[in-house]
Order: sequence, then C-alpha cells, then structure tokens
Amino acid sequence: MSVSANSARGDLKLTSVTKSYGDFTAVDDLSLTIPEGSFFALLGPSGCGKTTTLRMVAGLEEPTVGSIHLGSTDITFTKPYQRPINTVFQNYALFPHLTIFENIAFGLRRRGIKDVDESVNKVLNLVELPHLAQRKPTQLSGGQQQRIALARAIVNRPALLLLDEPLGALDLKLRRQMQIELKWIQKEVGLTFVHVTHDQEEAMTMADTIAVMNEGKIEQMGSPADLYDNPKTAFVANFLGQSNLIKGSITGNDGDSLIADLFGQKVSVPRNRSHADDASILAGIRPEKFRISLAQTPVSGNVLSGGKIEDVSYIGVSTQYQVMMPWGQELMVFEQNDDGVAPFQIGDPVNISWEPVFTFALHGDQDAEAGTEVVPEDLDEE
Amino acid sequence: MKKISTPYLLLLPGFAFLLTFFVFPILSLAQVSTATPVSGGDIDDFEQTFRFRNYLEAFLDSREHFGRSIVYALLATLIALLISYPLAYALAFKSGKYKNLLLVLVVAPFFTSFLLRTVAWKQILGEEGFVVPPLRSLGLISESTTLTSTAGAVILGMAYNFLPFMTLPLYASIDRIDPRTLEASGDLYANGFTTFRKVTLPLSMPGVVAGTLLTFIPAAGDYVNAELLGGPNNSMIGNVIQTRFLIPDYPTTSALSFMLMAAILIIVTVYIRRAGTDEVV
Amino acid sequence: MANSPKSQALSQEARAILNSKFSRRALVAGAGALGGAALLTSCGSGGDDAASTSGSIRWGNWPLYLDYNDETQLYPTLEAFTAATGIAAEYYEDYNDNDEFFGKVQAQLKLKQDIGYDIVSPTDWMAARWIRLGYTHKFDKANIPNAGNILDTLASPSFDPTRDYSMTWQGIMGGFGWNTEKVPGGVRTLDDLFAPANKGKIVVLSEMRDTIGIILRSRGVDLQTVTEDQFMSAVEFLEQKVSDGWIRGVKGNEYAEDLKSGDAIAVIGWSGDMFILKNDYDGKFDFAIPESGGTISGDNLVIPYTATAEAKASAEKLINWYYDPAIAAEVAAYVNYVTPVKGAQAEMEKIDPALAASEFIFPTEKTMANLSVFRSLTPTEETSWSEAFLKASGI
Amino acid sequence: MSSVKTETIVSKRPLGTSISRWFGKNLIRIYMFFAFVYLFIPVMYTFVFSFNDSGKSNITWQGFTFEKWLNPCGAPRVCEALGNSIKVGLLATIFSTILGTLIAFAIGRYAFRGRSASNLLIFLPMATPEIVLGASILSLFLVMQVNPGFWPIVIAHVVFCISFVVVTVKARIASLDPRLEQAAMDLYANEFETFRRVTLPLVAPGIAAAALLAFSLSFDDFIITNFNSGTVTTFPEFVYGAAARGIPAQANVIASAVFFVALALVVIGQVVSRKRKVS
Repeated sequence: MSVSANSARGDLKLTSVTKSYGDFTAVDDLSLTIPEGSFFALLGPSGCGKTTTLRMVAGLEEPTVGSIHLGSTDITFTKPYQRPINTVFQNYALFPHLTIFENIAFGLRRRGIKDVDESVNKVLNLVELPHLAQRKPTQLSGGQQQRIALARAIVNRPALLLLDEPLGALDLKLRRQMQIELKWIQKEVGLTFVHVTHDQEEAMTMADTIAVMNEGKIEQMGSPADLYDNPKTAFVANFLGQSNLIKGSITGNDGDSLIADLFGQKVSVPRNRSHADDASILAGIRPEKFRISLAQTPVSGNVLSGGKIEDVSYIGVSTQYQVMMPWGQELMVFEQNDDGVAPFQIGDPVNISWEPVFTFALHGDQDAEAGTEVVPEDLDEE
Repeated sequence: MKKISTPYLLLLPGFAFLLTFFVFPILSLAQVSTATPVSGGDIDDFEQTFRFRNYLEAFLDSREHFGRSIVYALLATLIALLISYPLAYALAFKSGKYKNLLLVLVVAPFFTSFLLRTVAWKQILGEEGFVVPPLRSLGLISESTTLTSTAGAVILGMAYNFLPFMTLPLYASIDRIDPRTLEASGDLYANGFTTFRKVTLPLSMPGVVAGTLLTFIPAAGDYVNAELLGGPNNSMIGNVIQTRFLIPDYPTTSALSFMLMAAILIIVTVYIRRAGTDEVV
Repeated sequence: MANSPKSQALSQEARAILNSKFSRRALVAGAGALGGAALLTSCGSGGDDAASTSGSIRWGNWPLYLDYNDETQLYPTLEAFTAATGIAAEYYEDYNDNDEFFGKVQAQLKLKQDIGYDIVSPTDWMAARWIRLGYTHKFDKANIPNAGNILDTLASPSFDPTRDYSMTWQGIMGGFGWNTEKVPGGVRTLDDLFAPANKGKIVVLSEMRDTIGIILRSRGVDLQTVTEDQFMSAVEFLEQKVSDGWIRGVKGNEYAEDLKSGDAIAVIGWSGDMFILKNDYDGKFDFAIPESGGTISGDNLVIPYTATAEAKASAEKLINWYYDPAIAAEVAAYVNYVTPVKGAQAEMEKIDPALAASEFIFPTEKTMANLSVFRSLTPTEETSWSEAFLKASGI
Repeated sequence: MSSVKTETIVSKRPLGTSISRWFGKNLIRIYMFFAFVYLFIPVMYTFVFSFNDSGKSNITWQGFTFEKWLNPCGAPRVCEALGNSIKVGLLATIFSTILGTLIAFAIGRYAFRGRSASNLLIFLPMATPEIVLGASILSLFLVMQVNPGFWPIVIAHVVFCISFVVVTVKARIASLDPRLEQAAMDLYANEFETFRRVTLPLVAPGIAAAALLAFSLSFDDFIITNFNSGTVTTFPEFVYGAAARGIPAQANVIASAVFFVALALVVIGQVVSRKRKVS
C-alpha cells in the first residue's frame, strides 16, 4: 500500500480547528503551529480537548471545521494510515496476539517493507529491550510495554510522533526515568514529538514548547520558563505550579513599573509583566519568591504587612507557611531552609516581601481560583 | 456515507436469511392462527376467517398447561440458578490451576446426547432404578410413591438439561469480578453474607440475567422432559402444541405458539426492566 | 429348519436367502436384535446403480415389523423380493405413530409433493383418512394377483370395501398386558387393570380406538355402533383415572419399554409386542384379550398418490410378494401379529408348528368372535372425539 | 498469613469446632464436588450401559461386554444417523458462524438507525419455543415446494444457531479495546488490513467459542429437526425413535464416544493454547 502523504515533512499547522460533538465543543477554533524537530507539549486538565486535538492530528477524528497541514500537505481528511504520523497510545495498545517483534514490525510490514529485522532490532536496542523480542505484551512490565510502544512508533521514522499520556500508567520513579529517556530518544532520532499530558511537571521536564489548554482553547503557549515566570492568565498561573493571586487595582506609574494598590498597600509591577488592560488586576507572586520577616524587621522591595503565621509545614528542602493577611486571604510562602534562620512559629506576626521584578499582573475579572481545582489524576477523556 | 452503510452491509446476509426463514414463517404462522376448519371439509382443510376467538378458546382449553409451563420453567430456572451460582463462583475463585479443566468438565456432560441423558434419568429414577428400591426398602417412600412421572422429575430434568445455559454466563460474569473488591468489602466491615449480597451478587447480575433468560426460555417451550420424565398430569404447553400440530390442528397450535411467545416476551421484558439491565442477553 | 417348497416366484437367490433364516424363537434367543432397520442401501440397492435393478421403492413402516437377520443385517424376505423382481427397496422404520407420521407428511400430500415414501403402513382409521382425502393411488389389481389371499374378515372394511386402495399388512389385537411377577393374578377385566395395587403403574395406549374401545367393550358397547354419548362417557372414565393418578402414561410403542423397566406393571397393549416380551423374558409378561372383548385393527399397505407410476407398479409388486402365503408366514414368524393372508398357517406349519398353533398369529374363530373393530368415524367425529381423548390423556 | 498464626494459637480448640471450621472453609468445594456428581450421573449411566450385553432394549443390566464398542455401527442406521448429525452440524456451524459474526460486528461496532430493532430480531429466535420454530419453518418449505430433508434441517439449524453466535461474538467484540484498531490504523494498516491483522485475530476466540456452541446446539437438537427432517434421520431423532422400542446400546457407545472425543479435543485445545502462551 502507498502512504501518499508519507513524504510530507515540515511544521505541523492547525488552522481554526473546531471539533464539536452535538452541543459540546471539545476543541474551539484552535490555531497552532508546531515547528519541525521540536518537542511540543499540550498540557491541560481532563476534558480540556488536548486528546481530541491529538486524535485529529493522528487522523482518528475529523475536525468539524478547520484544517490541518503537515508542511505544505493538507492532511485534514486523510486516513490515519496515510499520514506519516505515529502515536504512542495512553495504555500502549500493544497487540496482545503478536510478539514484541511483530508488534514493532507491524508498521514496517504494512508499508510493504520486506526486510524488517535490522530496523526492528535497532529500535529494540535503542529502547534497551532486545531480549524481549519473542515475548507477548502481557508478559512485560508497564515500563517495558511503554518502551515497546515507543519503539513500535519510532521504527517507522514518522514526521511526527504523538504521545498520548504515555507515562500515565507508570509509577513515579519509573515515570521520571522514562521522561529522561524520552527526551534523550527524541534528540537521538530527531523527530517532532507532540506530547499530551495533564502532568505539568512532565511537560516542563521534556518539552521545548508547552501549550496550556483549557476548555477547548489554548490559554498560553511558550517555553516552560516563560509560562512559569510570566503566566498570562489565572488558569495558567495556577495550573502550572502554584501562585498567590491578590486582587488589586493600578493606581499609577513609576517609570517602567506600574503602581498597584492591594488592599491599601502599594506595590510595584514591571510594566512588561502586566497582562491587564484596565485598572482592575490580579497581582501574582509565586510562593517561593516571597520572603517572610518578623513584623519589626525592616525589609526592602514590595512589602505586604500585617500577616500572621497560620500554619507551618516542614518538608525538608523548604518550609511552607500559610500566612493570613489582614484582608482575610491566606498566602502561601515557600522558604528555602538554607540560611540558618530559625523557622517562624504559628501566630508570629510577619510581613511578606519580594523583589518587584517577580510580580506579574493578570486581568482582574478572572476567577483567582481558576486551574486550582482540577484534579489531574482522572485522566481518561475519551 | 460509507460509515453509515457498512453496518447495513454486514447485516444484510444474516438478516435476509432470518427474514426468509424466521420472520416470514412466523408471520405465516400468525396468519394460520385465525383460520378455521372449512365447514364440511376434511380434517386438514382450513380457511382464513380472522377468527381471533381462536386465541381465547385455545387459551381457555390449555390454561392449565400454560400455568404449568410457566411454573415448571420458573422452578427449573431457580433450581438451575441455585446449583450453578456456587458452582460458577467456585470455578471462578476457588479452583486455582484446575480452573480450565473444571470448566471443561462443566460443559462436557452436554456433549452426550440430551435425549440419552434424559432417558438415563428416567431409568435412574424409575421403579427399578438406583434410587426408588433402596428408598422403599428403608421405608422412606411408600409403595405407591414414584419419582418419575411426577412434576418434580420434569422440573429436575429441565434444570439439569439447561444447566450449561445458566452456568456459563454466570461464570463469565463472576470471573470478571476483581477479587479485591470482595476484600475491600470485608475490610469495610461487611461479613461474608453481606459481601455476597452487596458486592458479589450485584456485580454478577448481568450473568444472572443472561443465565436465567437462557434457561427459562427453552424450558418454557420444552416438551421432551415432560414427555420422558412426566406423567399425563404433567403435560406442558409444548406437549400440547406438539401433539395438536400433528392432529393436525394448525389454528389452535399457531394461536398457542403465539401466546407462548408473547408470554415469554412479556416475562422477559418485565424481568429485564426489573433487573435494571438493558443488555439483552 | 424346514426346507419347504417356496412360491413359484422365488428365484434361486431368494431361496438361498430364505433358507438361511432363523425361526422367531432362535432370533429371540440370539438377542442383539435391534429396533432395527435396513442397511440395504449399503448393499448396493440404493436405487442409483440401476444396472441390476428395475426400479426402486421406498417403504416406510413401523419399527420391528419385518423379519430381520441380525447376522447379515438384512431383511430376508425383502432381499428375496429384490432378488426375485430386480426392484431395489429402501426400508425405513420411521413410522412411529399415526398422527405423528401424518402430521409430518400431510402438508406435502396436500401440495402433491413427493413425501419420500412409495408405500406406507397406516392403521385402519388413518388409512381410511388417506383414502377419504384422496391421498392414495388406486391399485392396479393385475399387479396383485395374490390379493385374493386376504382373509375374508378383512376383505371389505367400511373404508375400502373392495380393497382398491389398501391391503392389510398385519392385524393387531388390543388387550391387557401385565408383569406376572407383580400382578400374579393377571389382568382380564377392566377392574383387574385398575386394581389398587396397580395404581400409578398402569400405562394405556395413545391409540384412542384401542384404549377407549376396551373401556367401551367392558361396558358392553358395540364398537360398530358406538355413539358419541357412549364414547364421551368412556373418555370421562379415563380422564378421572388419569387425574386421580392411576395412569402413569398414555403412550404409543413406549409402553413395552415401561413394562421392561418396571415403571409399568399392567397395560392396555398390543398382541405382537406382548408375545415378544413373553418370549424374551421367559414368561415374565403375559397378554390376554379382555373377557368383555378386545379390539382388532389392521395396519395397511397404501401407496401415496405422490408415488410415480413406476414406483406405484413396484409397490404393487411388493404387496403381491407379501401376500404370498409362504412369505407372509416368514414375516408372521418374526413379528407375531395376526397375519392377513390365507394359507399362511399351512406354510407356518413347515417353519415352526408351535407358531402355527399360536392364537396371536392365527386366532381361532372363537378368539376372533371376541375381538371387534372400531367403526369408521366421520371427519367431524374424528376431530371432536380425538380432541376429547387427548384432553383426557392430559394434553 | 494471619490465619496461619491464629491456627497455631488456637490449636487446643475442641475437635468439633475444628471440623466445623474445616467445613466452613471448604463448603464451596464440597458443594462443587456434589454439583459435579449431579452433572455426571447420567453420563456415567450412559457410559456404563454402553457395556451392557443387551438385546434390542438397553433397560436392564444383562452382563458386561465389549462387543458394542467393537462394533458401534452394529445397530442398524445408528452410524448413518450419526453421520447425518455431523454433516448437518458442520454445515449449520459454518453458515451460522459466518452470518452471525457479520451481524455481531454490525451491532457491536456501529451505531446505526435500527440497531435496537436488530437486537430484537436477534433475540426473537431465542425467545421462540423450538416447536414453534420447527413448525413454522416446515410450513415455509412446503409453500416453497421444498421437501423436508437434509438441507431444510441445515437451514432450520442455522436459524436458531445465528442468535447464539451473535450473542457470543458480540460479547467478545464489546471487550475489545478500540485503541488496538486505532493503533493498527496509525501503523499504516488500512481498514481491511486492520480487520485481518488485528480485529479478526482478537475476536477469533469468541468466534471459535460461538462455532463450538453452534455445533453442539445443532448436534443435539431434536425438536426442530424432527419437523424438517423428512426421511433423513439424525442421531437425536434416532434416539427418540428408538426410545419407543428400546434404545440399542450402540447409541450409548456413540454418545459416550462423542463425549470423550469432545473432552479430548477441548483438553488438547487448552494445552496447546497454554503452550503457545508460554513459549
């Protein structure tokens, strides 16, 4: 059989893609370009539309509206087997009736390649499981199955490799190890990887570029550091790591900075880190950027005073504090246990301070809790 | 377009076959059910008169047999369930490495001819079989008490003959239960019986539904067990249909057949609703 | 073995086959005789190797109703027929019940489609139905010169006064059978049958005319003139006995099996079966014609009108063959029913004098006087009476 | 683990209690044993009486003989009947498995208008008493001017076997992970190849089970066969007909032999599939 679009290479481009099931819109007017050779992650909670997006790229679903291009080839309506795209499925989907060898050779044989031994053995060596070639999938551990699923996909040298929550079924330690291996393999074979996950840590470890999806739309896209340091929405700020978001309003200017009023206390926000378009804002600071000092101690930078320690959790590398502010909001503070200062006690009156440059400002009419309540563990969004 | 037509293409040959050899004959049977003998004609002359009273008359004449068929079939189903459930449970959870062997043994008796096995029961339970003489000499049953030619023999015979239809679906659904859910139930303060009632039984319900249906339906229409193991006071509706068909009394047998089908369908529908599963078998 | 001169029609081969036959008693002793049927097809007489045959016929008969040799697995008289005439015969023992057989072939007969048989053996009343419905061929008597051998008593039944459509195969006496160990006093009256000790172990025939006929005769009713009221009253009697649990079964041929297994100890049964049981089990079973009178009926050879002209002619030759007294005696020695052929008794003398004296096969005038034939019923009577009988028997 | 400990601690428990505890623990195994005894009584009876040195009737024990086993076709027509049953069974199995599997795929795999009506049509033959089915099919053949006989039996058997095939195969299809087929499509297998290389091999055990079920239903059917057989006799018909006049011991021989052959086939199948799994 011929794979008509197999020769297609280049960037993956989604243009205004929408997928609806009756009244429900799973993917809403999504446009996206994934550069060739990149490791791209689609990150979002269950039901955000990331898997649907992936399935449309794979050809397992057809978009209701919009088009998908690989390089200059339109693949919107081509069959899965006509696309130079392979997928590592969520539960691996290894063929239980075939040996590992035949599982890996499956795609090669379908493309009419007669001599598959060399390619299969090579890729088995790459995933370091050459001794399992004659086993059946059920005789393998979860980690081994995952590597075989990967091998089965990359042996075809696809233009694009899709990974659908590939590490979801693995335990934490194995997952870490696999994350590193995947990244290494991606560099080794030089393919474009599109990785769908709900696990922000996994996405940040592996991807060059992350697109955070929520309710069928991309909230923000960028490098992991970008997304973390300078989130543009409350959802991204909360879903990717933790954030303290404090309601306030812009009251003035000071050179490159804006002056914001947070419940009567003035702080400065770098102008280029403000994503608000009117006076009402949510001022955001990551918990590890905060510093705590006893109320009498003088401090520099942005200061919020009048706090009181509500709770202390010692977790080895750092100590986490819950600080109750005068306006009734609890702020989260992570302090590194590196300066020998004795930990604060519950009930201590404290001030909170930080370098103004770490402040970001978000549009004020958002839900400050967006992205915090999603339970990332219930994966399946079939 | 292609996606829509595929299932119809797949259905086509089978349904064409069923339409020709099942639906059409059943409809022509329906047509015969309202016919009447030609007046002055001979024994096998009937004409269509749309006499729906045939149904009422057939029912009134055979209401005892209908009642017997339903009661016998229900009891046979219940007995088969009582025998099969622990058996299926033991096969699924307590048979260890002999599971497959035991499963084969459950099915194996049914490779021996159904009629021969029924005749075997007739001999075993008969007057000079292995059961009656010892019971008589021990004084447990009187000289005139018999085991065959009784309702009990018919019911037991049906329970026996349709047992695999009960055991296999039960086994299939019990085998699917994760034993950890049973452990969890024990962990959550349920004793053995409560665990069974609240966890095992609900989880095996699809098997219970399928098994009881597959046993009840053939039992309700059966006549071989009643003929071989029963007496003249144990005739079921199947015996009536069988005998009257040969007389030949086609209108009555057709009407009885339709009422039997309807009764089965009603019972099955109510039962499926009650059991709360839409899965038809 | 008597080596008697056979009919002129017998060829050398037929003679050879017949000479190797066993007497009925020898057969009985030999055991292993089975509910048998032919493997004639395997003997090259399947009909398609026409080289040595001139036509073929398919004969559907009751089980155990034709002489059979266990050793060779052949029907000696039928083999002889084929040898003599070149007509191959397929013999089926699948006529188990009059109603069942009619039910199976009725629709085909009505549509004039081949029913798969060229000659069959319905009982009198069923033969009457076939003839009445026009489902039988009229004989070409020229092919049946032996037709004149039929016993006078059987020569003109009401359903076929000139025997143009049917010839009796065997006569059957209906009476009482019992287990002599369990019922040492024997059964000679209806009261004997329904003695308290027999309760629950009585089996009666599903042939209405025999069971109800015997009840009727115990009440002094003439079966030739029986009225609807008389009939229905007898049916009520039976119905009461059934619902009170006296009767274990209302059955066809199975009653003999019930006697053997001990499930039945007293029955209304048929003479030939009981004779065989009596012999097989050394007197453990016995048979008697009721004191108040028994029934007699016949099974008849008829040719379905779906048979081809060629098959019809062959069937007529077959009927003629079995109306040869010597052949009839051979059959009677095996089946032990009343033979309908004049002169068979004389032939039987040559085979087995004891059998020639048997009341079962050659009933005396006195015995015959105590047996009567159930009158022909109109279609309406047939329907309503058999319906009432079925109801009484639990259907 | 803990139960082992408890047992050592309570080793002085009175004997009666230990026995009742043993029974409590093994009750279900004891039950299973008795269930198997119940299942096998008639089979044992049939087997034992295949050695009966009986005449034409096999009701009372007459003495032991191997003769019937040495000459299983000794009873007239019994082997012919067995041959017919096997032929009918094989043909009915082939046709009903093919037709039923197609239907099962349609119903199990696609959402389409009329799906629930299709389910009903599949259920109806199972809810139809055999006697009704047998009688109505016969009347059709007569209208069509087809004589009862070999092919009518096959067709009638296919009618009631289809439903059982559909139900069995459908269950297997329902338990099939759709991602496996998607994976195949993803790996360059077109629709046909996906079916041939992935779907079919995975559903095959279900189809095999369905075929086995169809064969055993067909092989053992009496009621429907009796209506449509004409002059052809199947093994169950032979037994039924013989039951009136005495069932020859050869029928027991054949039934027992069928039992052992089936048992052997299934056991061999199990062993082979296990070996294949291990290697």
